Amino acid sequence: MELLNAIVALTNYVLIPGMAYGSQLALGALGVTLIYGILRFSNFAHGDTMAFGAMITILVTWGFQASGISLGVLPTALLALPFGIAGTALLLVATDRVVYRFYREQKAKPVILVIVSLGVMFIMNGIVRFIIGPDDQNFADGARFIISARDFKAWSGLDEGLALRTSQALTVVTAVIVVALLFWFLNRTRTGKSMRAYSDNEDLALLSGINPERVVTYTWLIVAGLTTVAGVLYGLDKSFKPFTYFQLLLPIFAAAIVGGLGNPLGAIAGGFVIAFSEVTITYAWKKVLGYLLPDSLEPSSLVQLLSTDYKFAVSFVILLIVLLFKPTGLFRGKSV
Amino acid sequence: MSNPYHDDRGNKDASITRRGGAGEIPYRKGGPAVKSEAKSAFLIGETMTGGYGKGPDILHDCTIAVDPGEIAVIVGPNGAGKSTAMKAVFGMLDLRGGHVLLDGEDISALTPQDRVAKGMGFVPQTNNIFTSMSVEENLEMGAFIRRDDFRDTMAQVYDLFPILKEKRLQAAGELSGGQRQQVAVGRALMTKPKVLMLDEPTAGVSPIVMDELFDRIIEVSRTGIPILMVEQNARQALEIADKGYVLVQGRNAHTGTGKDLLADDEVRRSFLGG
Amino acid sequence: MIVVEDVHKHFGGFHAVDGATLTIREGSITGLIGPNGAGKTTLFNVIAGVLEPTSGRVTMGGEDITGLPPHDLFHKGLLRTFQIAHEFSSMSCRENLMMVPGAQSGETLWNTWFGRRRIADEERALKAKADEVLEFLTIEHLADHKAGQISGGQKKLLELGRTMMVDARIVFLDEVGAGVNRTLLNTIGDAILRLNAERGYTFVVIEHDMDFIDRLCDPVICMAEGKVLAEGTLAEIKANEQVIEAYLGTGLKNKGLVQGDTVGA
Amino acid sequence: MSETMRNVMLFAIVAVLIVGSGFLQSWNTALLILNMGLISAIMAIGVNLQWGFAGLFNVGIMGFVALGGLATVLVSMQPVPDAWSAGGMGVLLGLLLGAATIVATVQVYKRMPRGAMRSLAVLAILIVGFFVYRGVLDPGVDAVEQVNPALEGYLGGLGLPVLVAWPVGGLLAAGAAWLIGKTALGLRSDYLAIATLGIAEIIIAILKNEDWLSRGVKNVVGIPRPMAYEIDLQGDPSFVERAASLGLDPVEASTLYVKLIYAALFLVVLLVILWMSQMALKSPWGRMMRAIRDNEVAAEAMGKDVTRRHLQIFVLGSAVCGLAGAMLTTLDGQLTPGTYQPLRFTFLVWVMVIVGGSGNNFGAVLGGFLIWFLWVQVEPMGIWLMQTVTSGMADGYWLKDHLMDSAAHMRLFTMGLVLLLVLRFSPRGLIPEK
Amino acid sequence: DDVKLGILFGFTGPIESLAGPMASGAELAIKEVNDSGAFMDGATVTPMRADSGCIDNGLATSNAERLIADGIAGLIGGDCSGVTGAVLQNVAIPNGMVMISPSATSPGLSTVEDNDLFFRTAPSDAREGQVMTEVLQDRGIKSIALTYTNNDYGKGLADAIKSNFEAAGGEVTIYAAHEDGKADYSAEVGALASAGGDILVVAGYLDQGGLGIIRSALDSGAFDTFGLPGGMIGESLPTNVGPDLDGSFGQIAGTEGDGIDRLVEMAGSDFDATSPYTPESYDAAALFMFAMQAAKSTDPAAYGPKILEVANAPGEKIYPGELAKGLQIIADGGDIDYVGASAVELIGPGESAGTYREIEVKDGKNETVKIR
Ligand SMILES: Nc1ncnc2c1ncn2[C@@H]1O[C@H](COP(=O)(O)OP(=O)(O)OP(=O)(O)O)[C@@H](O)[C@H]1O
Ligand SMILES: Nc1ncnc2c1ncn2[C@@H]1O[C@H](COP(=O)(O)OP(=O)(O)OP(=O)(O)O)[C@@H](O)[C@H]1O
Ligand SMILES: CC(C)C[C@H](N)C(=O)O
Ligand SMILES: [Mg+2]
Ligand SMILES: [Mg+2]
Repeated sequence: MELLNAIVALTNYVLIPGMAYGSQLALGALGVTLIYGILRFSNFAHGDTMAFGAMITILVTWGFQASGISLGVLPTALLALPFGIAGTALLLVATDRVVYRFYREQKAKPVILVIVSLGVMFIMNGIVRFIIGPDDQNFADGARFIISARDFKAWSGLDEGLALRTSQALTVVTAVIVVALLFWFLNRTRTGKSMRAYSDNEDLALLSGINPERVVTYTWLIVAGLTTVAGVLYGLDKSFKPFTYFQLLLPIFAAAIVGGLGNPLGAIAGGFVIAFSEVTITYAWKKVLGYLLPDSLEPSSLVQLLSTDYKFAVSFVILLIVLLFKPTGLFRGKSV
Repeated sequence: MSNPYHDDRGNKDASITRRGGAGEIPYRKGGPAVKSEAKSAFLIGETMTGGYGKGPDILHDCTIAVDPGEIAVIVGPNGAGKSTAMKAVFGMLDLRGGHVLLDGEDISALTPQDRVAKGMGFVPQTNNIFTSMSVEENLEMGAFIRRDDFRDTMAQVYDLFPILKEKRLQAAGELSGGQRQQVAVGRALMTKPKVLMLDEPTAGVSPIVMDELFDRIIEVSRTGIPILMVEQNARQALEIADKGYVLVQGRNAHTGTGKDLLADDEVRRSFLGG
Repeated sequence: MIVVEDVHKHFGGFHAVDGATLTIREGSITGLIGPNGAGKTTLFNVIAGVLEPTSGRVTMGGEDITGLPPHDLFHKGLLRTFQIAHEFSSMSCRENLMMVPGAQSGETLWNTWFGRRRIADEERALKAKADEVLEFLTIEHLADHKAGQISGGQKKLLELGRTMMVDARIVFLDEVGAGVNRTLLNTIGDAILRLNAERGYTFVVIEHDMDFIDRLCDPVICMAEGKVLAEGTLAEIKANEQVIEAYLGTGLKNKGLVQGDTVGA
Repeated sequence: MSETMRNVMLFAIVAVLIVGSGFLQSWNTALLILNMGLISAIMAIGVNLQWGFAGLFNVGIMGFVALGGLATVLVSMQPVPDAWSAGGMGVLLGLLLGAATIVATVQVYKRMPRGAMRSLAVLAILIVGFFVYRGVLDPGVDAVEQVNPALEGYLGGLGLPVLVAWPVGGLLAAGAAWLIGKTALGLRSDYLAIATLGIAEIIIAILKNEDWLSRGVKNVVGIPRPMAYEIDLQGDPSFVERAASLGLDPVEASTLYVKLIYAALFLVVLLVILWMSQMALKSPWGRMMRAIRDNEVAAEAMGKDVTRRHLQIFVLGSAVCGLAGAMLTTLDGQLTPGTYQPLRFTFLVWVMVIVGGSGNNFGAVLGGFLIWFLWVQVEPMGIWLMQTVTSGMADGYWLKDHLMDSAAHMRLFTMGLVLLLVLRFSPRGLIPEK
Repeated sequence: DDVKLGILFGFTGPIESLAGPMASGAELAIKEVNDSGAFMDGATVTPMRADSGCIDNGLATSNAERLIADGIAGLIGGDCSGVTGAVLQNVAIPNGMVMISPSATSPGLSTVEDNDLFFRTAPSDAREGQVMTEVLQDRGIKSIALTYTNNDYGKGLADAIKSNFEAAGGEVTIYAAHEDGKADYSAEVGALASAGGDILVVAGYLDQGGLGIIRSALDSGAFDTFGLPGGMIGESLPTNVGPDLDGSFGQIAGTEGDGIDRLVEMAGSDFDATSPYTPESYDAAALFMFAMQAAKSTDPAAYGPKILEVANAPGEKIYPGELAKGLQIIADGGDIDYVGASAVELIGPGESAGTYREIEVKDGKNETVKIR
């Protein structure tokens, strides 16, 4: 019983949140990694693109909700997702045409593109706040829980609850599907391979008859899909607030880099490394130990390695340690 | 330049931007191909004048032509503009004078991609493979514009370069210099091009491979594909050449059959190393 | 001078260098040949400190230099060129050369502020030297061109030029000839011979051009599959069945090379 | 137009912009922009040293700037005797023990042969060291933080003149950079970015949470100034008189006076640093750095100790940022760790360098001034824009309200637009590297 | 003629969602005065917004300089304690400008050397610590887990709560900071849950980390009831969290009844008048105008000393919507005691004395259950 309680507590406070957060980061990192791999720069506008995608989806979701359309237990937002993706795709492709293409044609140094993306970030930042405002928006509906803590306690008779939110399960499942799809696409399809070829050697791709503009467009389309899905899932799970999406940028980059920039598998792994290091290192073991140890030994302090103040710092230290032993990231950060 | 040996080259911006592979082919707006009445060779760059970007002219009234069944070889000192002439023919730089004709069409306005679609194949001097992709994928990419079944072509390429079959699944970037060269030529052959352009295909390959490469090049040309190539192994190249061009400072200095040039004392002395 | 003892270099499961053992005599010009992928460049990289050997030992004049970083080896007089040119692309050709000599007083920050006179003198000497080398390589007109914008062959020349800026003890040349005009290659050959004779440089030359090897090198070492296959004079090597099969091919006979048609006579 | 002419023109334009805001808005505004511009220019030079000259991508600028800020507190605030007597020694001892642990670890790591024994020993030292360190430090910290927490609760500084803090800020940043460089540069410099990003966050986390050091998020206010306070000047009859003789009222005269003195101080620092980096750049040292940036492998083969040089320039650039950070905190008159945000202190500086022209010191300086000017002035432009757009709409119309409410967000928007425009028409920066 | 009032809030940055209603609150007061025509013989007041970034000292001081250059007669702001201190030190004091902050609540600002130029319509957090302890004790709570937003506001408040509660014999099981605007709070909630406690007190912002923590804690079943200090009180919280929040309680500066209700009514649907510090903003603006009226001058040196006079007794009590009446009384030589929307009562160094409403969430609404 005590052991069960300990396991449940750990699952509830470490495992499940870590999985969900990890998947969210992974989805974001995938997009970052893809742009890095194929278009050769780190896209600082990524967080705000996620916000944009989520925003469009939210607006459509509200429309559906107002007209009474819903998905039952699943969030209506899923129904609105294709619209969000389409809107984001439109925005990204337009941005590319208006902004990035020029620099590609000029053969500008990639770092210029990075800074350009910073400019785009500022602009998208403005647009999103302009349309939906800086406030928190709630758009989740459907069943919030698959298992709620209270029900679990009643059902199992344990002291500890176990909660699994619909959004958490959705996030993990989606992440798995998306990654599998992306892999299949890049390694097995003609278009996917042409994207890798372009990523490897632009000139030679051109000389092989691959149309660079098409590759670029495809990339943005995929990125639109990835960012919107990531943005919406994150919004469903936590809440939508433009500023948070900007803040997400940092852990997302950390995830992409620790996994090995440019490598999709790495993005996934990186997401989990970052998420779990944040959750575990600062976890206070008092409760778990309290269940496991006999009463006499029960800890009086929190048994916490470091206070949560340093949560962020800790995840970076972990990151540095990983890089110490695997300097190119967990998976060789080379190309898509 | 992504090459396994040089992985660490310039740490620059490697963590926010990816280096390597970034193109040098300048962007240009394409135009249509126009029928041309001019009666001339199958592929000809006629009186080409031009240079890089806004820089000075590198080529001056340079003419290069090749016909089906022919091998045309360009030789000349380093920096003469041989590679530049090839790039000009392939539309990788803006001509300030002259034009390029292919099969009775003026293709001067076409972009490089369009020229690939018209059946031109090109192996650049450097950066001529996809380093992160497997050898097989490199060949597949060579056949990118082909919609038909290209397995037999691939088998032919493997026949020609058996080592490639062996390393089929290895990343091309992990091959040695000579092996990479073989991949590059193989990739170009995969297009089944109407005309093949090679920039120093034998640089750095071992004698045995070089012989085979030359043999294969002759074979390819016998199938009726015109071949235009730049060579520094000029004597071997001129031996198999139907036509030879000696370029000096972007101008045609000598033109003739391969044999003629080999026999020409001045050419031998100044360009072929005696 | 350089002794390589049972060096292995593995990439994953692949044995690029697989137990190479060889000795390079002081004052010699040693040719290193072998089929593509034999492991020549990899061995170079191991000796020059770019790659850490999986196992084995490299000594130079009796001193163990295994695993020393390239910049230390440079100061011990070991220089190398790269098979694929490694120019400093945004610097002019002259600067490419001028940066080479070590221990320039202008490389100390303090002097850049408080020792300007001395730097100026040094720079003048360096510039003269660099121009001399450029002229020697027949690329003096490129002195102020950015090295990134010169032709492929010219870059190779520049690579060679860098080794001429300092007094080296041993120079490793990785395919200087590939892509270099044959007439110029002869000049380079002359230079190598002269440096060898006058300044006592030891050279190790990787090259696929048998004419070139023939003219310069003695002894010649042939590698294949990561091991040393044969060693001796070029004539001996050419007669070696294994070498012919793995590397030279029979085609050579047709091209007249085996009959000893050498260049530059 | 010759290049020099063009560059002079560019600087002239920036000067006109700043002077223009002096005429149109107020001279106080203009001088404030100038002062912040000077500081920004110094930061930009620091980053330019690292990126433009050595290709080191440092995204931890914020951390070094913050360390500079910390230096001002540690140097110029008055010590808090109560806190010292309460727990100062404990804290000091704890820190020493911590440092000793690290030194011991490194020594053991270096001395002992590779193997399980070494790992064990290192681990043991670290664990024991950590607990001893916490054991000694924590009570000291608690004691210190109990001392008048609303106002003090920290150890205070040395009570030295604040100008001393500027070089100290540089040194502090240099020290941190050295530590980072030692670990990150030696490894694989590609990942320097993430290392710096992380360490900057760690530095901020320390500043925010170690209250005994600089009051954490409770901020240190009232950092002394290198010159008189406006209020004192306003109360000084001779000053008032002189102001009057210039036709200025005392309030305005005093504020201008203070800012002018700052401007002069900052300008001197900027010029010295600019001169030093220009000299270095144009010497063989600069040539070597460019060679390293272009191609590390080749530079290494040509005998240049790339790792050492990277470390050198990384430390230098960071020190410059630290110096700028100390100047900034001095100008602010307070240390507020919460204000250190990557957007403002890392990305904005990067924008300055890139827009100005990386690899060119003058470019960096220009970028510093220009981008700061825009950062400050774009908001009124945004509001003005919105007013113009909505002028036709009726009061209270939802769109008008919505637009006016969004005006502040126009700052970021316009900033982005300006950035894109500059980059569009001069992708290598306004004053590109030659 | 025209009198300008500067409004310096963080329209961008971490409290950008609070700044909008706050500014609207201040502007509502100004509009009310302008509509009345009773201000200083028919003068009009123009609000001028500027961004403080909440945490960007450089920006805030520049913008404050700019406002002063534009000729403002008083500065409503800043919002966050950090920038408020910076602006006060670097701009207001040197220029002799009066600042009334509606929201900077850091205890440190009470003792700052301000030349009598700084006032605030919000109480210092030191006071809230006492009030919260009373509330907790009255509800029989013995132990709390305490988390705060990691800035001077959160830390100061949490310090106050902790020391008061512990002095009163309560136990604080964990005292942990959280950063606002972060992507995920699982780690924090994990630690808080592990430490346990009767309730979780969240000294944060209701649309920032505070919300994230509460969501996460409820979802995982870590805590059911929450203690909500002022930064967490606002209609958006129950709306966003849902019925699970019922039963949680807290307190916010303000009084019951009239003041705030009237403001809510006046604001209508234009903005949310119950948004944190919005009433205080309205009051800050009103105080400026009353003081100017009383001094018959817009010179800070002249009207500054009047602020305490109009804010406190004796005099006729003035509520939101009655600004015209107040102005008239002053013009007629009478005295007012401005109560406003947040029960303004300035004490000591010119800050709100701090009457608090004890709030409990019932049926998804914040209900005032008591005044303290
Ligand atoms: N980084 C690497 N990873 C994996 N394999 C490698 C790597 N570098 C080299 N190899 C392999 O090692 C073998 C030897 O390569 P090396 O470049 O040394 O050959 P080489 O003798 O110099 O050939 P060439 O004459 O063609 O230049 C090749 O088969 C190559 O595929
Ligand atoms: N990207 C470039 N930008 C500007 N100038 C260039 C560029 N590439 C080459 N050049 C210049 O053009 C001239 C001709 O170069 P090209 O590469 O055509 O020579 P090449 O005949 O192919 O020589 P090699 O045999 O050495 O390869 C050279 O003088 C070189 O400086
Ligand atoms: C706007 C408010 C939430 C600010 C907070 N009271 C502070 O002092 O920082
Ligand atoms: Mg060439
Ligand atoms: Mg090789």
